[in-house]
Amino acid sequence: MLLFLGSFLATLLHAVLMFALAPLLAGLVATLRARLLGRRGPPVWQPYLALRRLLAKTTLVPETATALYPLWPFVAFAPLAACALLVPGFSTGMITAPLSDFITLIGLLALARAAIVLAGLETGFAFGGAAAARDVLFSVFAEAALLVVLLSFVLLAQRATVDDIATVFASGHVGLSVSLGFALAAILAVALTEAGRIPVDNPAGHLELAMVHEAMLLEYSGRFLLLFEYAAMLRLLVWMSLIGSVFCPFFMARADAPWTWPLGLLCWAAKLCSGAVALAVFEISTAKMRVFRVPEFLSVAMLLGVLAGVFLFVAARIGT
Amino acid sequence: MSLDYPLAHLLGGVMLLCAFSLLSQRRLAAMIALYQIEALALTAAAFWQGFAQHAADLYLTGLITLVIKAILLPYGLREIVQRFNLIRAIETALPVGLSMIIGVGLIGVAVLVVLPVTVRAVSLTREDLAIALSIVLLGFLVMTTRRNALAQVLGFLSTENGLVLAATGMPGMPFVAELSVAMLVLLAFLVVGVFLLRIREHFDTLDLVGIEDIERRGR
Amino acid sequence: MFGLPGQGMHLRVDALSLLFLAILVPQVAASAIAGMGRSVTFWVFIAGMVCALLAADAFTLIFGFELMSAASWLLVLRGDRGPASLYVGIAMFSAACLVPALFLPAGSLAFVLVLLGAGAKAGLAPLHFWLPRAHPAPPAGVSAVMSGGMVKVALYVIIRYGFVEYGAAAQPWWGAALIAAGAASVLLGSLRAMLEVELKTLLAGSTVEHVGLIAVGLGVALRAKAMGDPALAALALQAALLCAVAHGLFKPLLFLGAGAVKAATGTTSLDWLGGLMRGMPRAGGLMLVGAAGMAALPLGPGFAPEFLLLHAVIGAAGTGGILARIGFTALLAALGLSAALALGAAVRLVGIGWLGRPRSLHAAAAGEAARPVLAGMALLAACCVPVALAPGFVLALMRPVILLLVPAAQPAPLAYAPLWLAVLVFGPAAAAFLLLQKFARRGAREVPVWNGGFGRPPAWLPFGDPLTQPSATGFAAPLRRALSTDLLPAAGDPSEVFLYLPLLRLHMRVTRLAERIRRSTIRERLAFVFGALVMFLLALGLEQGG
Amino acid sequence: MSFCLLAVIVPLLGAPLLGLLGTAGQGAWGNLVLNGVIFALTLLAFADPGAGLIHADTLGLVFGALTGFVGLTTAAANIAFVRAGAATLSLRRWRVYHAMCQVLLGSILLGLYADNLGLLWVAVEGATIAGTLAVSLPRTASALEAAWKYFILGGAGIALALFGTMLVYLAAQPAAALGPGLQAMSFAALAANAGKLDGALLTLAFVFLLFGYGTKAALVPLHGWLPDAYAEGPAPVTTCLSGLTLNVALIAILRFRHLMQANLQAGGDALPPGPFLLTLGLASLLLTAFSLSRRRDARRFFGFSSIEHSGLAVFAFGIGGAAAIFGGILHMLLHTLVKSALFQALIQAAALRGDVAPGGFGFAHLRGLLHGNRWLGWLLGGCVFALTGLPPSGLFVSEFIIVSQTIQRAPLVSLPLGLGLLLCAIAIIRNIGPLVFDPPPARTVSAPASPALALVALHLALTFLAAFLMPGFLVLLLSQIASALQ
Repeated sequence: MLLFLGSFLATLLHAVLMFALAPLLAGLVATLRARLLGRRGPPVWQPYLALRRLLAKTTLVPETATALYPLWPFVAFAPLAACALLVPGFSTGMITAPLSDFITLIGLLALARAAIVLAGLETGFAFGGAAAARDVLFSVFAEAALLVVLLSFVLLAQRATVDDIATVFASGHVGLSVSLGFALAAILAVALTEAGRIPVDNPAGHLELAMVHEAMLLEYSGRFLLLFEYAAMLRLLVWMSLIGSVFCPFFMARADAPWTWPLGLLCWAAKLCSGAVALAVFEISTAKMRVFRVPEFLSVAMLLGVLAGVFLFVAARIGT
Repeated sequence: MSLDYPLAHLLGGVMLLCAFSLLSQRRLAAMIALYQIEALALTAAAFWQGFAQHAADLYLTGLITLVIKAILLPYGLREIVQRFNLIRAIETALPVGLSMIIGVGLIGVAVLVVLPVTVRAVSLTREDLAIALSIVLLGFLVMTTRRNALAQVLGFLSTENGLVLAATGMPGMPFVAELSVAMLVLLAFLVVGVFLLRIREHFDTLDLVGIEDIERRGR
Repeated sequence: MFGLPGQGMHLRVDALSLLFLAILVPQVAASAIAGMGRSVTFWVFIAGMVCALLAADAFTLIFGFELMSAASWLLVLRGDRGPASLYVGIAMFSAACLVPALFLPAGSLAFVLVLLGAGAKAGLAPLHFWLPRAHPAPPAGVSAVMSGGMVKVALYVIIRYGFVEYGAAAQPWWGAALIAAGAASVLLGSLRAMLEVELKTLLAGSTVEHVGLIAVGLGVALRAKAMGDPALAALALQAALLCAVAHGLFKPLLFLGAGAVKAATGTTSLDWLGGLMRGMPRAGGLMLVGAAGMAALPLGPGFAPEFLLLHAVIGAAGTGGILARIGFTALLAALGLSAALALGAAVRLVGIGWLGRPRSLHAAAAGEAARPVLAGMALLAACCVPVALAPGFVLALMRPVILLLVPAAQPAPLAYAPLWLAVLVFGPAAAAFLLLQKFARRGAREVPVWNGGFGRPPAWLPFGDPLTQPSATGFAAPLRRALSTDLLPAAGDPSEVFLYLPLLRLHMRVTRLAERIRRSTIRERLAFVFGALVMFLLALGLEQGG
Repeated sequence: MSFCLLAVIVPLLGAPLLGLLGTAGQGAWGNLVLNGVIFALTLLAFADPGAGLIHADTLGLVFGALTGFVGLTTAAANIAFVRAGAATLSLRRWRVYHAMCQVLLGSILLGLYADNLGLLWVAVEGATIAGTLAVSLPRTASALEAAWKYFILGGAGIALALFGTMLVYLAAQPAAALGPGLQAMSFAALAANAGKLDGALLTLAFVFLLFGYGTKAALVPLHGWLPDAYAEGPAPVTTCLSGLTLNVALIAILRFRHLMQANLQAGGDALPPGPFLLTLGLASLLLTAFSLSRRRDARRFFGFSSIEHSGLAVFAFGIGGAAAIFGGILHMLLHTLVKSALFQALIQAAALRGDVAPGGFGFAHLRGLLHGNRWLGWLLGGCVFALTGLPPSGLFVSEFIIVSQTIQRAPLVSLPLGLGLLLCAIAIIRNIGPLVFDPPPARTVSAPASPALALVALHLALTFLAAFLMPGFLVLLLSQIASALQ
């Protein structure tokens, strides 16, 4: 009974932190980008101000919207919130651990993406349709690469849930291997595509023709736009936590051992900050790709994933 | 009975010669004359077989062959030739030389097929059968190498003579077969007569070219 | 008695045929309610399928199989005469392959023939080119049961002969062949589903994709069983059978919806639809359930089978040599690609067809679907709920079938618990709704669409200038440019270009030859007879002389 | 006076009667009455098959009854044909036409019931001559050409058959029991002591007989005469009745095959007959598979389909074994029923469209029959569908038996067989769409159904019952025949 109480508290803490820190992380990345470019940049808590502004704004509903117009923001936000609860942040072994199967995560991300695309098509206006088509194009290659990367993880850890993968990788007997390097490169490419960061889509850009993620939300305003913005921030945090917990799962706390939580929280914060810095540096060093170069970029990621699987086979033969 | 075998063989040989030379003829009148000789030889063979096998019905067959095939049919055919004034030569589908070579080949096939088959049978019937089969095949060859309707009918009648020769060669062949052979000739003549009059009505020539281009248009 | 003179026909029911009958029941009921109940040919079609499923001997199976094809041919013919003869040609080709297979001794040749015959009927690549042409032709109720049921009967034959009849003589390469065909179908089917503009052709393409998924599941199971790994075989079989059940529910639902759209607007081309949700809200809602199944989204009916299949393929990637590893990795990439394509197709179907602004007057004036059609669709949607939210329960029902096919298997419990996931999804959603209700500014103001600054549309285009709207072809254009230039040659499906058209040209050449023989003159025909006679005599002479 | 003899004599006596008196209509009714009597006689023949020259075995009796029945239904369809096409022929020609119907029927029954080889040959020859005269009745050039082709090819075939018959007689000479005379020409006697015949001569005879009766059974390459004979001349006699002559020739081939097989099994040095029959059967199947697709005339199209089905029957006999022969015989029975029903329906359709002359049977004329007359449309569609061999049609059962036997006894040959059947079925089924469901040509009138359609429906029902619900006694009868002729 005590064990259950411990992990329940850990999950509660994890949830609160996830929902609270999402805008902070987005703000941190934006500020770091500005500073690296020599500008003062907005304060780190700017996203919170933006969300509060949207709370107060009135919601405008276009005439040609159908009855499902108010539904899509919630269908976009809910799966990402579920992912936030499933992906281990500072500790493993939470009560949501058995549910956190990698394929369920991929499904939830796909559901969120579908909702945003449908929101783009909701009012039937030009930019929404074009952006939706591009988003589907990128998702086709991204999902293929993601599944191949997942194969490497499952073959290494012999487990399917993210939680178990993290604990097995943490136990150290896996060691550094070439295939994990390929897998990291591949999953980073996919993460950048999914989160809509620089090489694929410019989060800060305002040119409708170039937008992918932003253009689908042009018809939304007020509280619905708030939900979409918040969902985007949550997605960035989910991806960072996922990559962090899989690729450096060391010193992660155990849900049922409260004394390990402070160290876990510290590590998690360090991982997020280093992730933000890395993302900011990467974003200012590369330009946004042309739309039809992104499929090649993701095909390279997929091939890296395949190579990872093949090298695992070779390593397994030589190693054991 | 030593005379029995060589005489039947001789008459068979005469018929084979007529059938073979039918291949080379270009003029209808000559083909009809050859057919008449063949029919006469057949009559003689039938009478001779009747005498050799002491079978009365072979005499009747010989009589029928004489009356119908040796006399009536050539007369009818010459009548047709006169009506359609077919004096000029009829062109053949195959060059004559080639059809002669094929004719020899056919005789070879007939011999190849018949000889091992009847090794146990009486040698008379074996020789007779080989000749009869050769005449049938040669008659067929005439039918396939002539464009003129009348020439085809002559080929058919020559084949038919080969059959009667084979029938007379079979000892004890029941009378039923004889009647049927006769009926075939009778009706063949009737039908051919009706046809040639009608062809005359439609194509005003005996040549099958008219009929062949109908086929080529195809339906 | 009825059947072969002297032997009659024998029927029997076992777990496998009971499962496939269960798959048939809801979709037949739905399409009967939706208006197909009155047609006699429809019931003959159903009788053929049931007879094929319950067949105990070869004659009954082929009788049912061909009766099903004959009845559906008549329905396709009444719908649209174009693809009817292609359809019946493939149906007869599949029977022509099955009949020899059932009389040959159990072995590789027999299984290849079964694979060829049943694969042609099920729409497995490379023999799938007829399916997107023939299935849209008949009325919606019939194409629903054709895509949902008839395809399953063909797969039933593969399962019956792959696992039960030839079970002992099974070899691993049988599974590999089935996986290869399945993977090709998945890729080509999902690509066709994404690129087609006609609604029913799009759904037929998605049928080819789901047949591919089931075939991959069966292939992995067959290979695992042949290599002596019953656990993986059970997992793959669960994936395949659950996918068959789920597809048998949401595909007929989508087809009935397409039929309702055709009845309401007179067209099924997505470029002429749009904004149907306004005119047909209830049918639209039910289509959403179907589209969720087609896109395999979590909490939808399609996700559990996809979940199991991916786990089975990942499990299979661990077994076998380097070739198997590369093959299965590529297969995983293909499955991921086609899952995203299916998602794109579903989103395109719902987004372009049902949301947005109408692109034609018919679409604008579309009235709600007829009540029986809605009743049929509602029945299927209701059946989708247990598969979506309680797949564990459905798999427990299927346990006897799995044990029949893989005797030594202990099916593992399902790792995907949709009910708990629903809690995790709806919890935060409800919380967000309440928070917004409390803190955000309530109410909403109706304003004209901003539409990137375009002015208000002119009076004669009340629902906006179609040029400023996304269209179905436009939505698929980036993918067509990125993917299909090499996969899908311009002339259409690759199997059509490299398999069907060359055979058609060969048939034309031989027909011309036969025509020349038919046009020969009397003399030439006599020459044929004479030549044949001389050849036979020569053969005889050499035979006896030698 | 056995009923078999009576059944043969009645039509041969009726022929001159119809040939000399009565108008076209009276001739048609006379035909109907005569055929009714003949049908009754063929049924009674089961009780007393008779002895001597005309003594039918069970196979002959079964097909005799079938011939009687089809003759009756054709005579019924003939009435509509005569009424619709009264103007096409002169009075004298109508009388010749009705006489030829009776002569054809008489020769067919003689061919089925004759136990003597010579009589069988005379019957087939009579059928050929009657057919030739019937085809040549209409005064068109193409009818004349078809008749000329029919005569030359038929005559050549007949000559070969006669030569074969003589060789069989010769082969029976050394057999101690038979000796010269009628005894050596009777099927029953020959079959009884087949072992003692001279095998090599019998094989040579079989080649000639196969070519002779193969011409009459329209096997490729001997089929030249059939498509044009079917397409020209008055419809009922040149299609329905000449369809029955195919059965006579096929049964003759089956009987001679049995002689060869019995001689082979009894240790004689006859060659196995299988390869000969398989070659001709497959040739027929494959050539028609590719000749069916470009036909514009319905009667010529279904003529080719008859070539295909007789090829399939010969193929089944070539496979050998009781089951395959059972399948072959069942296939002949069912095909005769379906094909005659189909032609009768076509005659009704042409009568509906007003032009029963040979030109009136083009597919373009007969388009969209469903709008002309619902019953006729559905029944004609049903008949054409029954030809394809898809399940609701009875031919599915016989083709299933043949294919399954082929796979078990000669697997390699099943590949071309499957291909041939598949292509033929596709070519046939492609015509149902335009024939029944297309919009009709302009200015066509729709007319109520004529009673003869009920007979067409009766044919289809019989086909279904005979195939799927075959009564016990018929199964016993056919399997006895099959095992006897193994």
